[in-house]
Amino acid sequence: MLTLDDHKALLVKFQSLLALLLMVVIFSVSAKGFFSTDNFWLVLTQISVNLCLSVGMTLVILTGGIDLSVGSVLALSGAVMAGLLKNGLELPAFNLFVGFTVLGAVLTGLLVGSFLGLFNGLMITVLRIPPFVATLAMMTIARGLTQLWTGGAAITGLGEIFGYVGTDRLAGVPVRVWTCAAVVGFAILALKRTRFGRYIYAVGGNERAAKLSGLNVNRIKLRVYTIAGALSAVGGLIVTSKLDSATPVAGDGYELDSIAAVVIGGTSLSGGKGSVLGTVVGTLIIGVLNSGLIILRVPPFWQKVIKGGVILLAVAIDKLNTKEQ
Amino acid sequence: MLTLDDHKALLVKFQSLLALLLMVVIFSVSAKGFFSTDNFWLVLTQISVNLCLSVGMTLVILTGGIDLSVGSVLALSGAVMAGLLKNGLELPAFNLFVGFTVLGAVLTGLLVGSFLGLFNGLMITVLRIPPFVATLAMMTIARGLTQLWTGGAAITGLGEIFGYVGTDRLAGVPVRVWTCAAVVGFAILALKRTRFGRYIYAVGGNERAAKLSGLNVNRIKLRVYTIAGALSAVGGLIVTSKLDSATPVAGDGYELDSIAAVVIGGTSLSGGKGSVLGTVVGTLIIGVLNSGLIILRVPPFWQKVIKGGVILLAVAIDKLNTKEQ
Amino acid sequence: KQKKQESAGGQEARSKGNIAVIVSTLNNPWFVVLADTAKTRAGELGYEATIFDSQNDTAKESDHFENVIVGGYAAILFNPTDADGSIANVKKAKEAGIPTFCIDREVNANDVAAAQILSDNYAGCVELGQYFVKKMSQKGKYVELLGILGDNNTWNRSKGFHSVVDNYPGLKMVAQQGAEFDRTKAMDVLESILQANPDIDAVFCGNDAMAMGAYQALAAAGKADKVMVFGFDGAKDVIDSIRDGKIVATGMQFPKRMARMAAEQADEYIKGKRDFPQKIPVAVELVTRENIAKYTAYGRQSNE
Amino acid sequence: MALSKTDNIVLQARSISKAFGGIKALDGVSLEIHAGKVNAIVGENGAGKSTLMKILSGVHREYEGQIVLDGQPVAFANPRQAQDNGIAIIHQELNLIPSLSVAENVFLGREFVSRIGLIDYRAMHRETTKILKRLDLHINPRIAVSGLRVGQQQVVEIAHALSLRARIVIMDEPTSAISKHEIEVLFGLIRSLTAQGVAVVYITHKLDELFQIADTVTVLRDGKLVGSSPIEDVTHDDIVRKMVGRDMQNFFVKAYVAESQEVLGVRDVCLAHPRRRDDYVVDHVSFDVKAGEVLGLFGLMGAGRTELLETIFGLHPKRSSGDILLDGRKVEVGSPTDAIGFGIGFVTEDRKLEGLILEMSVAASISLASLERTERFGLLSGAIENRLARDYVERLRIKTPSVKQRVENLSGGNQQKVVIAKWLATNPRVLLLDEPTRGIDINAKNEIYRLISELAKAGLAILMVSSELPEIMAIADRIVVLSEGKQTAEFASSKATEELIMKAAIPKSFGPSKV
Ligand SMILES: Nc1ncnc2c1ncn2[C@@H]1O[C@H](COP(=O)(O)OP(=O)(O)OP(=O)(O)O)[C@@H](O)[C@H]1O
Ligand SMILES: Nc1ncnc2c1ncn2[C@@H]1O[C@H](COP(=O)(O)OP(=O)(O)OP(=O)(O)O)[C@@H](O)[C@H]1O
Ligand SMILES: [Mg+2]
Ligand SMILES: [Mg+2]
Repeated sequence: MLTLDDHKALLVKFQSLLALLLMVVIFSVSAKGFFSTDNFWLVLTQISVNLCLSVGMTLVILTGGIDLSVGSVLALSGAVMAGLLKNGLELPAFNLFVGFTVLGAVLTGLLVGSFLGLFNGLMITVLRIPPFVATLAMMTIARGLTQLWTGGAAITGLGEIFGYVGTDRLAGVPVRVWTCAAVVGFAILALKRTRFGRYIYAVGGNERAAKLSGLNVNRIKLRVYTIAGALSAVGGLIVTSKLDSATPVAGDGYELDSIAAVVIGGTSLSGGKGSVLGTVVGTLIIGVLNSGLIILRVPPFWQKVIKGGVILLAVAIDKLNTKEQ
Repeated sequence: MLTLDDHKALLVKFQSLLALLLMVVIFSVSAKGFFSTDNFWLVLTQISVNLCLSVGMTLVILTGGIDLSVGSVLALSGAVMAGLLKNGLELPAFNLFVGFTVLGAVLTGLLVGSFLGLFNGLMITVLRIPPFVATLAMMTIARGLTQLWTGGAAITGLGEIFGYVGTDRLAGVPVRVWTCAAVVGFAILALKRTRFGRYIYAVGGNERAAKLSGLNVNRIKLRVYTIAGALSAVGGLIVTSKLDSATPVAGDGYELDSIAAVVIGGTSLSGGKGSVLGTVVGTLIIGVLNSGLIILRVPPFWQKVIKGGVILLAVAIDKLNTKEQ
Repeated sequence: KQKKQESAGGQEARSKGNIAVIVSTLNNPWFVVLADTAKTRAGELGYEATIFDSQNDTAKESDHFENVIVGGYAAILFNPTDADGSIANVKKAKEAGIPTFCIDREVNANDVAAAQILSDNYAGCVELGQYFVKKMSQKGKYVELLGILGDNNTWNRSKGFHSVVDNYPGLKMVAQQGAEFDRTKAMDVLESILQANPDIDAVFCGNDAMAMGAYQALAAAGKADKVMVFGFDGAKDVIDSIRDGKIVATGMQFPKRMARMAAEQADEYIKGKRDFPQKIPVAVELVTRENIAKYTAYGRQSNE
Repeated sequence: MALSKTDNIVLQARSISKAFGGIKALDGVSLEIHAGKVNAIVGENGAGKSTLMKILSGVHREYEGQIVLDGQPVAFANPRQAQDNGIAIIHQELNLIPSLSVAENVFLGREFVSRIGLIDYRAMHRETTKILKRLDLHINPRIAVSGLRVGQQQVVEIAHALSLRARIVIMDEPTSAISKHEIEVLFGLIRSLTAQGVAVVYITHKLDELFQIADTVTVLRDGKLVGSSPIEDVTHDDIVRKMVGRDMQNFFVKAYVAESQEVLGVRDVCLAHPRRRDDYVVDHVSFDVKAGEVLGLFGLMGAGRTELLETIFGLHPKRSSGDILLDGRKVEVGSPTDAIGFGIGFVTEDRKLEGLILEMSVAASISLASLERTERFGLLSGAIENRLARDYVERLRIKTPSVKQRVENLSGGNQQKVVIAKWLATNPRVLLLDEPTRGIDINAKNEIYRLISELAKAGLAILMVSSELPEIMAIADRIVVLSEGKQTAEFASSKATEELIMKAAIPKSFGPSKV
């Protein structure tokens, strides 16, 4: 039997889904070329990066935190992968040179991302720095490090194999989409069916009660931020691989897109309430909107205005229909 | 007699102040030319815009909300002022042309800013759209409108009188600084000594209790967002006036700077706790940091890394010394 | 590049003064090259140069000018964020007696800058446009990717291009979208455009980063060999791509040449020279598969 | 039952002291907890009961003194360690995660997991249902606690503690939020626990409960231990004397107030259920409250009393129907603002969620609803505000170091007094009280009763919800009984008996707590 909240939750999901379907229908009739298998896959591949970041962001926000560093972490870990793969690692100190295989480079990149996330977590739990500040600082630091590592230039020409994740298909489905699907699947399972997942809701719902029930709140937060960092690195892998190059500006401003996706998906910024499925819908709404407006050939100047308006509408539909606290 | 909490409050303020003083001292000894009257005024004038935005942001955050649109609203109201002043307003529909005096243009710009703020407020209170989404949408919309209004090109040559606010001095003090001083002064008075101010804390502290105590929560929020919009417009006035031109990209990314200033100043993003004085300190910390690093000739890429690190330190000092929940 | 900076720093001992390099953005490799070259050249001439990043924000740029004026710099090597918006800043410097040398981008005012060493974006794109028409043999569908919509160079380039291309009714622009001079955005945008217009023949991009993104999108759609991509800047990737026959043409601007000239003129100014020509146009050269041999990243083979 | 036997002492507190920023909450308190016994602890609001329990259960880490468990000195770094040592606590404030389900809350931190590490919900729901059945709470373990009412949530808290199968169960005012029926059930449970040798520490302000279940009574006053003795050796008055530190006249009895004209009139007031179609939470309720009269509103948990008060106060304009009359004239109460404008005040049931802004000082909290009173030349005057606050701090004997203290740091009871002060400061003509003495010590209770009757004498019309029969029968001039939202009876309190009232209160469709 469903409760008030299940109903609401369902309703919310359903509502943003409604907004999404509405958009799809409108674009399908108005924008020729929008409703096609090609474009279907295209939208999916184009949201894949934002989706990876947003899943991590969802976990973070569910604990009542926020992560502004996802974009820069994406850039740095992408650059690390590209750099190691292209130039290897020189350690003049020991006049040593380390070459990297694709796998080695990718894994190192993922490690870097996770480490940066862990660092966020430590700042937030040990030094008790508000998540907003801690991750904002990381955002600047990681961006600076990226520019230093790349010397401000793009690292290009990373080769076929590395391009696999970003460009290839597996069983007819783009590898990027497989990757996101896996990420989303794991996240949903973890949130719904593991202790860790429930503790995330507990920490976000009532941190004090969580502590009093003996949960190790700090450890939970550490894990969540580390995961967010790792997923940003996955995003970095996808971007770098699909562009066959790592640019120092990669991921600039992605933090807002991803937070937007999460919130449009019905997750509350105060923590404790929300779902990864909602986030998927949120990401789709943004992706469909971007694609549709371009295919409709909306003049560049108008795109922003319309995009903003549509997002307001999409969320308003939710709220109006789930009215009553 | 002071209580535990006054002490704490004091301590917090004192702490970020401490961080600030520490930085000033370090830069004064390390960066020749930092500790000079010239540079003193320079820092003050350079933070003036961020300070205007941040005061509005403080009010918004105290109610438990957030305003991501400050940067774009700054741009649009600035562009409106410049446009009306330079080209007046043509209404082909009524084949009518309206010319504008400096004052007229400025007031209209301020009105536009306030109106956009009010619009934010309505989205948030009436349609119950989460502040983050509502203001994010406004951020995009206002930016688009700015580009439409300016046609993507800067509007320049606005003349002496208009330049007054941004460039001139009054009694030896830059007019920009006077403006901020006034804004800060009013804000502090309002927060500490008026019902409206007290209600802002109440709404942020416990919205339901505030409602049950007969406060008109919606009206309070509406006012706060309108004020934030108006203050963004003031920021727009300062920028446009000092550059003698309104550029369509003005204020891009300012929302993060201003939120950072507020949070570094010790105001909690969950609302109900914080102060404008703290925000002033927060803004100063950022301003001094920027100035110091430049005078120290730190290369741009390193600046980001160091800036992030210092902000972490500054806030960490706070937290460590005010430890004990 | 760290090394370069050290070498510049190494000259401090006999430093003849400070020179500021204020650059519109370091988000784009092209400008990084510009700034680094200016800094290095100034260093070689015995000055201590510092780079300021305006991050495409005229207000930040104005802060930099104020700092530079207070900091007692001898000259400013300046890459403006906005031709109009930056005027006030240059004026301020002039009033403070500090000469400003504009690089690559101009400010729309006479006699405020000591000299303007300009890469003529408009003319460059006119030439590119003519080559475009030739390559398209005067007919076909094409897409234009604009840069940052608030950036006047975005429009200089677009206008220059259209001043030629629009005279040929056979050439139809089926889509015009902004991609913020960004590689990733360009790829995503073009991918979407291709959905509605699978049959385009060419893409004109406002800079090389976008050209690379556009090429990536076409490659992903398996159209790389059917659609011609045109860029602008002369960035490393694009020069290589032209050599590999991936991209058709770009307009070579000479960041290094311009940066060096600016540094040298600043040196002369400090040594007392005053009569600089207001505007020193540095022609943008069309780089194509035919003449690619002559070029390398950001310049000519010869003078590299 | 001889208590001298030391072998059944499981837990000892040795001269425990604890201060909060200068305020000594505990001052050298020693205490012995006996296995298989109900060890009751009583004391006025702010005496230090909860603080002591928080120390015993590992919530507070910093304190002086020593805790001895089974003869071994222990120091718990966190609540989890206390749990692992078999100490469970039901905190005074609810500590539930609103968005999680009942089962998840009951087993928070100790979920059942299958071999592959996934949560085994089937087992958890089964167990939860079992435990809740023992507590006679028949709700679906899958629903989120945010959908429950205070009373039901309190029961879930108890279930949580029981599920720990602890050797020592601390209950900090477990009965403050539940009504007679649940209390009976709880007591039965406590007896079975002690029978199994579990040590129960029981904190309450309802002294008559002591004589039903307590084996020993320990009295705290101002953070000091006053005395500890077997229940047989003490009388109600002894305990009160020890708590208050002076003699106190017996349970307050309100003077009969002469009737006059109606101030508040309620006509056919209905409130539709948030979700269920044509089901009413409040179902055609009508009554009058005269000036100088106290109308008692009784009902079991979930009877709809809170909703009724909320409706009168204008909180559900959309879902409600019927008329509200003031002085016989119909008024439109569309919002709390309106209600306050009409001179209605509402002391809510849940002080933390609805009554207080915890970060605010005592002064700010008291003046919140009547801030205009503290204005001078359009600006707030700290002087006036503090004077106003101090006045009420004295009248209600609120225990706080200063009016600048954060309400967050006041003891539960004192927080409640602050809420009442907030409304008195608005000089209301009609006062709605929802469980006004919940969690308040006997001394303060009497003050509040006296206050209520003073206000009544002064001509206020008072509508008071209470789950405590003796209280309602003592204060009210008339009593209205609600059951499942319907008005089932109305008595003059002189005519009312506990039997009659309970009979009217028990729902016809049985199942005292349903959702
Ligand atoms: N976190 C805290 N910070 C500051 N003071 C506190 C804190 N917690 C409790 N106190 C103070 O310690 C004293 C004891 O509080 P405690 O909650 O133990 O009283 P209590 O006996 O439980 O009262 P009640 O019966 O009302 O619950 C009170 O004066 C209270 O103000
Ligand atoms: N949060 C809620 N969600 C759904 N229904 C609710 C909720 N709270 C109360 N109800 C409904 O309203 C009815 C009355 O609840 P209410 O809390 O007013 O009872 P009460 O008489 O005040 O008991 P209590 O003493 O616990 O406050 C309940 O039977 C329940 O059906
Ligand atoms: Mg207590
Ligand atoms: Mg109730």
